[in-house]
Amino acid sequence: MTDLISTVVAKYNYWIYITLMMIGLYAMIAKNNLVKKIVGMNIFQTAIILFYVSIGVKKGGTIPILEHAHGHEHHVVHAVDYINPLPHVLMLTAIVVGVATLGVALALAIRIYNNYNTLEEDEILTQVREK
Amino acid sequence: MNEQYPALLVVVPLLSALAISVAGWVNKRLCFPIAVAALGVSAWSSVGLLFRVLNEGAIVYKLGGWLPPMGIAYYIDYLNGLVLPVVSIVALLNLISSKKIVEQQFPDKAGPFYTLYVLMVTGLLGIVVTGDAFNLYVLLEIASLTGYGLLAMGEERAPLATLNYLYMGTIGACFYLLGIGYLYIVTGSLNMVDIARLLPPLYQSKAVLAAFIICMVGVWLKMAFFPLHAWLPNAYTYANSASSGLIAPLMTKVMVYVMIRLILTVFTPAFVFSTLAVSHYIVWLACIAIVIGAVLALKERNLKKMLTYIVVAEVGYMVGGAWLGNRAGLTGAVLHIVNDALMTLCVFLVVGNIVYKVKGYAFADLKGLFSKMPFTMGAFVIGALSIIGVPPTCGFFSKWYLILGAIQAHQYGFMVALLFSSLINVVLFFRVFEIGFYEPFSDHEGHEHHPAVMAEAPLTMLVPLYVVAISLILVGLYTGDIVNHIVQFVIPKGFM
Amino acid sequence: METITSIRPLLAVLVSLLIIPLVVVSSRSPNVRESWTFVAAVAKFLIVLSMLPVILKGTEIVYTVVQFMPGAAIKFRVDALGMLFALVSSSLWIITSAYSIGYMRGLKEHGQTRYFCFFAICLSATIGAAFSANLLTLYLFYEILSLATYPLVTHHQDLEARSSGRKYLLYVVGASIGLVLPAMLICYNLAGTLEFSKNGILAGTAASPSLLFILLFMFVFGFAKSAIMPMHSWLPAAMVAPTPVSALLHAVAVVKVGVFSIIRILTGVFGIQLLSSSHLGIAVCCVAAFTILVGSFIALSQDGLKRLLAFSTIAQLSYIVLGVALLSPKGMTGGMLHIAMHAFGKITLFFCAGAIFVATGKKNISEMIGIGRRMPVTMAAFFIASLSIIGVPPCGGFISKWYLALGTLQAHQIGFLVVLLFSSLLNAAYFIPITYKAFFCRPEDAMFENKVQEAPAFCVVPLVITATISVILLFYPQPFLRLARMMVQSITGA
Amino acid sequence: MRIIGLIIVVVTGALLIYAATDFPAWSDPASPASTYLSPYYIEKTMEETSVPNIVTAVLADYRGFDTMFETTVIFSAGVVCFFLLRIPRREEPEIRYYRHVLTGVTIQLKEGYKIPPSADFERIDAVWTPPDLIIKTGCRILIPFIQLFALYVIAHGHHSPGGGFQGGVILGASIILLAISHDLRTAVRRMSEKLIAILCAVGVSIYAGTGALCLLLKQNFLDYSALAGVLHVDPITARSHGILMVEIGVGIAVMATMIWIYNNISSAGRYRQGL
Repeated sequence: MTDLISTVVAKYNYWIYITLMMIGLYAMIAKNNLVKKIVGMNIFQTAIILFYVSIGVKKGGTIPILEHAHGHEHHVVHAVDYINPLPHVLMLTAIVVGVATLGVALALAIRIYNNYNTLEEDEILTQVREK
Repeated sequence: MNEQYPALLVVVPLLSALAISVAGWVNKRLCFPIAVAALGVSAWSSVGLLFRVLNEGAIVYKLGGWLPPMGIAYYIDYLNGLVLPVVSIVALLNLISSKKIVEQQFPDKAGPFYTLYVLMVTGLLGIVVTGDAFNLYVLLEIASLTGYGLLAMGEERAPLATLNYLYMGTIGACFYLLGIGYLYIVTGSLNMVDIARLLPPLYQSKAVLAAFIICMVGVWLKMAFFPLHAWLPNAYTYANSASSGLIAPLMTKVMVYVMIRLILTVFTPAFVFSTLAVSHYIVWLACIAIVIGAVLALKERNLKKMLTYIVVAEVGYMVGGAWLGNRAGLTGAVLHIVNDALMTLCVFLVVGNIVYKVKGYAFADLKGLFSKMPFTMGAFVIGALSIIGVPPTCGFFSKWYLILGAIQAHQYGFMVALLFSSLINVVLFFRVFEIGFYEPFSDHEGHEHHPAVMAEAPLTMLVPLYVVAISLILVGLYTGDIVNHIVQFVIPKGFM
Repeated sequence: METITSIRPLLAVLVSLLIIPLVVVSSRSPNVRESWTFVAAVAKFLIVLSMLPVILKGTEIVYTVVQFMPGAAIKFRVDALGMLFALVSSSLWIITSAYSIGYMRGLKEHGQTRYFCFFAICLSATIGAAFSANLLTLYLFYEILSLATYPLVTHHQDLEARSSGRKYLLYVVGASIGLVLPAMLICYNLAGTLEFSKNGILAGTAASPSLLFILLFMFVFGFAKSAIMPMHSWLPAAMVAPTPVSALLHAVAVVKVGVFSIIRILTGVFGIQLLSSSHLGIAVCCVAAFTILVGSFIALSQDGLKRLLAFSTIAQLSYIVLGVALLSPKGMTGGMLHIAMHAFGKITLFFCAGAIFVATGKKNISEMIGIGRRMPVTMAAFFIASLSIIGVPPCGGFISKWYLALGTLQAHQIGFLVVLLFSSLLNAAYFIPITYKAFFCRPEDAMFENKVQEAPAFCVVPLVITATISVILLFYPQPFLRLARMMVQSITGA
Repeated sequence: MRIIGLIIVVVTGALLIYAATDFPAWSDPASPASTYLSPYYIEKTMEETSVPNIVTAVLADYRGFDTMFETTVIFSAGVVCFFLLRIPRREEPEIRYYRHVLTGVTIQLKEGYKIPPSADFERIDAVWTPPDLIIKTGCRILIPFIQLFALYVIAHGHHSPGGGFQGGVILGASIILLAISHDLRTAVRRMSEKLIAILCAVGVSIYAGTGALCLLLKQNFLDYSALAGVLHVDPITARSHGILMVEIGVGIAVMATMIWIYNNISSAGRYRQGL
């Protein structure tokens, strides 16, 4: 039991990201409003960003910017002192992708609204069927 | 310059896309020539790369000069050496054909259209050429985002269909990203070859298993593999024909390439076929995909949508072939990437020509087309025969390998599904031919048809179409060489 | 067996494809267009003929176009059987071309350019199938032939043509994709090659008898062009085509490609050793015998002349299959010889039917009472040709029937001899009354009362020529008999 | 749909939770991710690129190729929004409204009539929005400082958190703030649509062009050490300078694209007064 609890606690970052991701996924599948789906999509993407960033954390590490880098005396850099920079780099990309996708999705939503005067999926489908 | 081909392949279209975007604001007439030149250079370098691979074996290109696991590397072997020319040439041909369509449908937006078009090709080429799992994700997003933009420009229903595609596509790409994250967390690397080197001790890890499943589901979503195909037909149907002519042949095929790449290079066949041993179920799923695709296509009364369902069925061919897990099946799948890209391009170019002239693609619009547009329809017949799988067109030979693989793997269900789909394809295409050939029925005894006025598509649309149609036959005739000199080396040694 | 490599088989195939652009370009001036067809037909015949002496010497001509994978290539091999078939079809194409001109112009048909183009493709495919060295090449040309015939069958572009076209596709293309393709792949998987060989490629493989049985019938029914029951009903439907198409394709080229394919399967893929040891030959014989009898009975009840001829063809094709499946040397010789004998006879009959249609517009036998007074030449030719089909002297058909009958005796299958003889009686029963009524009954239709008025010369001359050849073949059955004997010799090794 | 969604969510979630049990615990310094590649970056960055901010170095140099496409992603999003939304204005509407800035009087003009070009009149669209002086003035004071800060963030990305993306977004936000506090027309008057569109392309071109320059200097694409000869510095410093160049490119591209996307979406492609 203690084992279980300690496992659960030790990996809480994963549980949070999974929860967030599933909230987003559910919204994308089950919501009727197109913009709500877009919001769900963003939560979904953000959950993955959270996951990646949490990989980078290292106990006892600080942000990956070297101290006293340009000083005259030569400092030895220890890898354990700094957190993992790579996930941050990757997530910068993922954030940008998320923003770009959001922009495109909103542009599409505007086009749809112009066509049907609504963003509720069922109402749009009725209109499509009527034509 | 020779050793810089891998960079040129992607960088030239990228820079040209930027130039086109500026040219769109300065002088619209420059956009098209720049685009053609850019894709021409890409096609040239991709063919050059293929020959280099044939002569020297796999090529590694270090971007930024950094060694692979630290930096990003391009990794070109026989597999992507074969796919790259297909992607660039298909894109180039469709580009030439799209000139008139753009002039007809959105002359004001030629600049952004060609920008997006060339960017999308950049993305697709990048996906194929890259050796870094994360870089693949970024390029995948470029190809997808530009793809959404291109597809949404079409009929009234296009934006809605595209938004659905965007939801599914984003989930797919995110799943892929998550899968790569899982691999990263257990191996610490992002380079494909490096991951494959680090993986063997971890084959039993749940994380690797989950990474594989998530990556596969993501890729399947993107390639519209049954039952994740629902977004594809509408998105491709309602788009303008210049865009669907690019995306229908290439997007799904490139994703199949990614799947094969993941199986062969990243996760390695040892893990996928021996440790997992689920290939039977996937092949059955592929059978269902083929049958469902064929049946749904049969239901359609609309040429373009019918073709999109055929695309869904063809995805089943390739996934099934790859998962047969033997030499013949994988050969068939790789060969079918090439062949299906060409076949799909052929029929979608035909649809483009028809839409350009007739302004519709419902069956009712096709009446009398054989006399109205004999050249277009002639090419359509060749494309259709290839999809049906009639020798000597190339479709026959990939089907040959797929069925042979199915027999050798004792997957007779897959064989039956392939034959069933071929027969349904006969029905599908001859139904279209019949409408074009017989209707409208003449009222008297059949003789003395009214000589219909020929209204053929312009030459810039016919020439690419015929290049594709003839290449369907040539690729078919040279299947032996392609298999012996290229595809054979794609498959790892020791593979039955 | 000596072999030489030569490009001539490929040329023989391509020559008719090469003239297609010329035909299309000259579509405005019909005379030029038709002369291209003649050029191609004669050239093709001469190329085929130039190979004859080589073949008669016992040499084979081989040419590989492309190799796809080990044992599967587009490859030509000209042997005695292929030569026999190619000789028949290429020579008859010349005659049919002439007849086509008379028929198509006589009826002022539309789309003549298309017609001549696809006719040329069909002939290419036929010759290609005749010279195929392996199953893959045979399948390739078989499929091309199926598809190229489609626009010819549906030439009239009306509702009837459409429904016939559907039936045609369903049977011919459906069976070849659904049955032949998988059977071929299974063969390839078993034997690792598709090259026809003297002993059969399946001999010595680990195939179980039941698998062999299934494979054999997948092939026999899959090559639906041979019209073996129950895969026959496309043939009567295909009679909506213009008559020259029915004549050359549905009496000679297309249907015989089907039968030819079955012969190749029996002799080259399975091999007579395997067939006789596993008693599969008898099974095929039974199916063929059934087709012969039922086909002849149905023909008895037909009123449409072309439909009658179609059912007669169905029955006659099974003679060939029966002869080869008997596996006795005499029977096989008879079967192969029947390809040629039946071709000359049946094409004459179709030519006559077409000539009658052009001259009078009649399609049904009941309307042709007394027609002999108006068209004596045509009906005389019809009589000679029907004698050839029945198999009585003075016509070539007699020789092949004679060999077939001897073959049944040689194989100790008296039952099939009875079938053959009974079917000949039936043939007589449906052919003789037509001629009798044409010449000896009072015409009911006033138009026959007038004096002699034949169809155009382009129609009549060809049918006279073919009828004459039918007669000559009795007295001089070379080189067909010699080719058939050579083939049988090389298969049986005797 | 809800039930299907629930099933999918439960299945996927279960798979993810199942897999997570095999993961290293949170912030475990011994996890493969922390021990395989990252030590290399942390220890070598300074000597190989002379950039103390490791994230910047990895972003713009080790994985600079990713970042170039990242910039391209945002560029393509801008182009897509423009492509889908922009409605080319062919004809002027029949009735146009102008407001006399000093008095607040609205003038209605029928087709064919024109007013002399003057700063006293501003074009408005049908709805009359009262100018909110406090917000307008507040923003006008703020915007220069925001922009200054943005330039700092871009330029100082080598040494502190920041860089082209962050700075570019802040720069873009300043213009968007102008558009929100005034209206879209004001913002577009400052930065015309054409300028923005060209800046987008120019920004990405700076990045890709730097890479291509390395190519022309006989090195691999994006190998900034090739610039050493041109810049007259040692190859390591050249990498640092190369990073700065691409960061500037990124900054321009991100700024312009943010504004472009905002302009198109907020006005639904009509480029009128916006939100």
